[in-house]
Amino acid sequence: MVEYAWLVPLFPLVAYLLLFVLGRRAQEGVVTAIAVLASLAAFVVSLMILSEVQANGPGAPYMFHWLTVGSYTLSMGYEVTALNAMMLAVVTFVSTLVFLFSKSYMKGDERFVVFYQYLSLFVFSMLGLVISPNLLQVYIFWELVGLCSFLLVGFWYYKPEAAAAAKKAFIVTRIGDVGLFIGIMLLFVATGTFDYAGVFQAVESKNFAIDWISPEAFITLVAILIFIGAIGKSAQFPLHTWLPDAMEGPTPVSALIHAATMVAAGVYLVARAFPIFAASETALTVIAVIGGITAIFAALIGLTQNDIKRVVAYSTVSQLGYMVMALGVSAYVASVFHLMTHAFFKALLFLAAGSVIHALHHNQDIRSMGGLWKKMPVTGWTFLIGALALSGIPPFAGFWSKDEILLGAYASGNTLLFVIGLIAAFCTAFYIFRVFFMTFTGEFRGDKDTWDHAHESGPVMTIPLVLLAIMALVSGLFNSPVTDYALADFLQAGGLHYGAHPEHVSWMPYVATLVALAGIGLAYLMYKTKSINPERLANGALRPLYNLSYNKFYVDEIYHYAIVLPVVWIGRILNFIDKWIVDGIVRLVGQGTYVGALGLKYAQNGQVQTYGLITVLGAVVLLGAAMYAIGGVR
Amino acid sequence: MLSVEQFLTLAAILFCIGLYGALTKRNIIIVLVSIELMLNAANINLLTFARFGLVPAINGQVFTLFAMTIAAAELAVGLAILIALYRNRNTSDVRDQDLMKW
Amino acid sequence: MTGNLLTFIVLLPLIAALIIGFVPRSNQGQARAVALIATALSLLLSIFVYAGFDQDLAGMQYTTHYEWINIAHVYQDKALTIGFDLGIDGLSLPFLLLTGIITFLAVLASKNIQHRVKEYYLWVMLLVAGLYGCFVALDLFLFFLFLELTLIPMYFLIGIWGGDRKGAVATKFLVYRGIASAFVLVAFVALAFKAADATGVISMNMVNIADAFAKASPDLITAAFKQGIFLVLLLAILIEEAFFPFHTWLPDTHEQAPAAVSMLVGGVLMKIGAYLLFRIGVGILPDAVQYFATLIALIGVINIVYAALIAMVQKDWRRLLAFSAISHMGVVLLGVAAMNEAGLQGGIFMTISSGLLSGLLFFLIGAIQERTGTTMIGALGGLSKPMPILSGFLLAAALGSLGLPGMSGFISEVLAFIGAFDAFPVLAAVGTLGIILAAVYLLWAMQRTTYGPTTAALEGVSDAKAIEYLPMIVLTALILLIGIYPSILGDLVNPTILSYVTGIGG
Amino acid sequence: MFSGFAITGQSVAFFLISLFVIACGVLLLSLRKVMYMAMAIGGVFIGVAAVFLMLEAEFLAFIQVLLYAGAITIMLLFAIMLTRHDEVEMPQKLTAHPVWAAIGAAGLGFIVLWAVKFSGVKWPTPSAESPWQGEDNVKLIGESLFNQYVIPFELVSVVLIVALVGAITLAKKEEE
Repeated sequence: MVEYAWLVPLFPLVAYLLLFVLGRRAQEGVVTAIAVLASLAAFVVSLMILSEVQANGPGAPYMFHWLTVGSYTLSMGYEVTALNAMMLAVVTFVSTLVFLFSKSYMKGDERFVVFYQYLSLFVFSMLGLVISPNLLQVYIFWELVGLCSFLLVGFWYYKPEAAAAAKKAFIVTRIGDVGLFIGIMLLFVATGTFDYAGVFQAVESKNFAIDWISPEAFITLVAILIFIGAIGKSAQFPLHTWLPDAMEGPTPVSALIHAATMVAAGVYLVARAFPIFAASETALTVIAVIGGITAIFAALIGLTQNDIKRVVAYSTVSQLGYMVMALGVSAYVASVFHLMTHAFFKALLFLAAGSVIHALHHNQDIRSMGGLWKKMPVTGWTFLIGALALSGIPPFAGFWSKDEILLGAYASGNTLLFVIGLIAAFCTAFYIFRVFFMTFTGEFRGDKDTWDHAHESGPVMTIPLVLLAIMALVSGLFNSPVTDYALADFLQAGGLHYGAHPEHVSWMPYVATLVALAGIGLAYLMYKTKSINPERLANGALRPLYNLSYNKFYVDEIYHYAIVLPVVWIGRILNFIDKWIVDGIVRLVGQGTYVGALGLKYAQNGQVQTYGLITVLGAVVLLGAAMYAIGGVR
Repeated sequence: MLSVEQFLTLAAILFCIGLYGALTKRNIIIVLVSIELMLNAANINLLTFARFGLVPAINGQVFTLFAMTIAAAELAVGLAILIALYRNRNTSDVRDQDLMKW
Repeated sequence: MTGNLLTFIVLLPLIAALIIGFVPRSNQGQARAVALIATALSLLLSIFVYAGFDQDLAGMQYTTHYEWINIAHVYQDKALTIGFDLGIDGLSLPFLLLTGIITFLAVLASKNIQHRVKEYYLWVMLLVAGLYGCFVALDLFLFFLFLELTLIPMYFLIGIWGGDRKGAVATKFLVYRGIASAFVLVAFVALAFKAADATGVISMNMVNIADAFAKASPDLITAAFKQGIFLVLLLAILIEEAFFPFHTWLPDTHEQAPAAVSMLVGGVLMKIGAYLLFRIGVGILPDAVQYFATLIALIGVINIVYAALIAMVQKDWRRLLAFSAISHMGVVLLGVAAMNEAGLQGGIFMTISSGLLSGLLFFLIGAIQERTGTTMIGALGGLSKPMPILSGFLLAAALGSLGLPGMSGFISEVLAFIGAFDAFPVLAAVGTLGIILAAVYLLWAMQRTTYGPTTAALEGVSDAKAIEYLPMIVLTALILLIGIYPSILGDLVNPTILSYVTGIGG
Repeated sequence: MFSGFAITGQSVAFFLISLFVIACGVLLLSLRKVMYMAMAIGGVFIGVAAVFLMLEAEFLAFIQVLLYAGAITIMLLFAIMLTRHDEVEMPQKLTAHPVWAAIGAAGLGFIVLWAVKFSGVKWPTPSAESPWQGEDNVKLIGESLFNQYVIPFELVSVVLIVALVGAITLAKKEEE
């Protein structure tokens, strides 16, 4: 089955083309059927591939010739490794459910077909990225993923915020992409290939066709450049600002972006290209630090946000920080494990939030929610499962993977990172249960009309929720003592032995669970029993801290004033220079010619004899000069 | 014995006289006449080389014939223009004919 | 028969111009029909040439030779021979096809010209003949003639059918490109006379000159001489190609010219400079290009960043696209400066890609202008609602222009930057800023134009008409084709580039 | 200037003819009355015809007399009389213009004379006997004209016709 891996991305592509041909007048049912079936087929093939890889180990890449450049050949192809196989299954599983969910969520939208076109293209791009055997192909699909997120975030194009968010998402990630672009260009120049295998070999032998930098420094440089790409895509600090804004898109899109496709790409790339990073201690440190900063930073912002999707979005940023930090401390398996479990419970949280939003007619502010448990029990239960998984309460999925990461951080000897991880875990538990309590418990705070119309979503929406909830419950067991750490063995079967399973520290699970429970407890006290008044805290001594968190540490503002405005002003100044100096000189020459002509025209006095005289004098001078120069007639 | 230089010298002097006249005289008729003088000087040169040149040939004489024909045509048209001008502007002074100034 | 194909391609528009001259002024449809038929036939013949072209050969094919001017003892007892020499190789064939496609579509897009129609098509046909001629001429003298033939029609096309500042802009265009032509002529004559030192005959045939330059000993044709000629040529190319600081004619021209003429300028006319750079610069004077590589790369990077920054603050789509084109052509310089396989191939890819994209973008902007009466970004908004198809194509074109994978701009950038990173890592890294800025200005303009709420004035405007689908689909398809399967272009140019690069090394 | 000038009958004749031509030319420039100037030009033309004879161009000498001394001079007289025939060339004030003209003309003459005499050109040694060996001058010209130069000849006739018609059209009084 591995040799048919190209089928996996092909199904969504075919769905995209079919929907494109069908056009806008297609029936919603038909459209959903095509998209969901294609995704389902891809999922089935992925599962078959997964089982085969588990049985036989990863296969060699399949390559075909794409373009000849002088004496080089650029190839395209596909490849299945353990990591790929797992990603294929996760992506297709989540996207199938999201596709199904969207049928009801997007019902009646006049661009329903277009929405499914974009979704299919999105999934195709992500799957293509996953099975790419070389970095150029990765970059191609990487950009396509970015394009699809642009299209989907800006799907409601008539909303100015959506348009701005889409643009921001594309441009901010593109800044990261350029880092990646430079990185793979340098790698190609140095190694003559884009293929992972060739690149890894060259990195191992430190044999580069580049003389302006030492091999060690070169590896560090390239690793950091590739990581910059991941920073952009996976919304790491300092390029995280696009992800929360991307909430302007329809909620199923958010689920897809956050769980399976867009943001996972960054972590996936670092994991896939890990041998490059492993060769540079400096690069790993940078990654770990960035990951740690992101984890705590986003968690702190998440504490005070009032938009239900925004909180979940910041939790994604924070969780991605965890994964990146894990890679930075060489806890390769832990990171990939968390990527997988996170995909399930984050998709669950988003879809559940979407269900809530759908029921409340696209109101997303948790301050005007409350008591929805009674109206929407299925959504409530599944959201609770997702929240518990995110907080890391055993035996939910998040507990196992987060535990691994904390263990990795602890084992690396970097206590600061470990502490940051714990604090972030506390914040995570607090904010997600803050949302839970404010949404599902207490009294409804919105208007009565909305309350009356609020109702549990139909089965098209709840079935994906339930399935995801089950995965959020059990997926953690894949890499636990229960299954004897099956995932770790599976991932390392391909010969990747980074971050070999660290020694277990007996107190670690208890500490992690306690910290999470403390967070939940605080949220319970503040938002359920109201024994601690959050308003008082916010307006009291903690006021400056609250503002800092509420305004997202003013990062957007800083960027606006420190980067956007200066660049725009440079543009304006250059435009001014271009108009008045560069072109001004041109026009000055023109005007000068005109003014000179105005003066010189008086030489044209109309007297033929004057003209003749001047001609003769000129001829005499020229002839004389010529005679003098050549010394006579020869 | 006659030499090439003698004829060339004569032609040059004649040409310069014509040139001076064409540049200074105010009556258009005299200017035209001066131009004929220059043409005649050129003709002398042509004939000189036809007779005494490195390769004596009758071509020089044919060329002179053409030159004279064209000169006659030119003079005829020139005088016709002069008449028309005189009729319109009542002057035959070159310096009054400055319609083409700026 | 096949030997004369190129002659027919060039002659057809000229014949069409002659016929249009005899069409009665009252019958405007006939003039348009004649122009359409002529460009369509020329395009068909070009495709025929492509079909019969042997992609594995590096040399000239389809050569036509007629004696034209032969003068003995022109200079130091050497004879001057100028021939009516046409021919094509892997380098010029893509340009020929680009010319065929863009000219045909531009004529098709000229439907909205309602004023002095007969004259318009007459000038367009002369221009088309000149454009075709430039890419198939093997004789430098002939090339120069065709180059001049593009100049005069453009002057009138801008000057008569342009916008409110048409007179000044037409003059600006004429003066700028006239100066460039003068430099081109100086360089050509110097090349021909120097080559004559080696061969004994002053031949204007570029193949002979390239041969002579490749084989002559360094004492006969000194490095300093080559560098001198190349500087003159570079100056001409910088003007023709609208590079900073000689670029100011391009935004004005695009702003004032009618959309179809903008298609011709951005799509083909501007690319003659790039063709000169490849054909004469890299083909005949590779040592000099190598010598000035850093300078060229620097100019390239300055153009990439400078033009992109300026494009960011433009208020008019047409000016924005003009600066965007300048920024893209900077990448060509960067690729050429690298003087390796990837860089040169990237340069050619970028030139062709930029031609196709400019053609498409100016067509779309023209269509939008026809409906809304404006191209000012601020005056538009929410166009997705009244015209989803045009907006969709505009988005596709903008994405192609900012280098989205799967479209021609991406592979061009990749190749050019591979080459550039090999030769000038730092400059290339600075040049990648252009990739970010391209996304910024294009998406900003897209966001303001097609996204957001639709203003009342734009509510009722109509979407694409049937006749407009052809240019949009053809150009988009080609852009996608090159992006997805670049070998279709790469295999064409590869033999020629290999011959150039081996020429550098050996 | 004329070193080695052998006094023969021919050279004396040439000298006298040259003197006559130049004198008439100078008179042409110095006389005031237009009528006299016309007479002076007639003298120049006849002198030139004599020079032609010395150059063994009998036919052209004949044409010179016929065309220039005869037709053209008469035409000039007609033109003078059709315009203000009492017109007198104004006595020229010594302005810059004639001075510069004189400098220009003299400069040109000097350069040409220098080129003729001192620039080191090797003029062919004139042969005493005629290159045409007594062949009929008219016949030679005729043969050349109607064989080698027949197309220019026809073109010249067209030019003459055009000039004739043009002259008549120009000079004709415009009908009201």
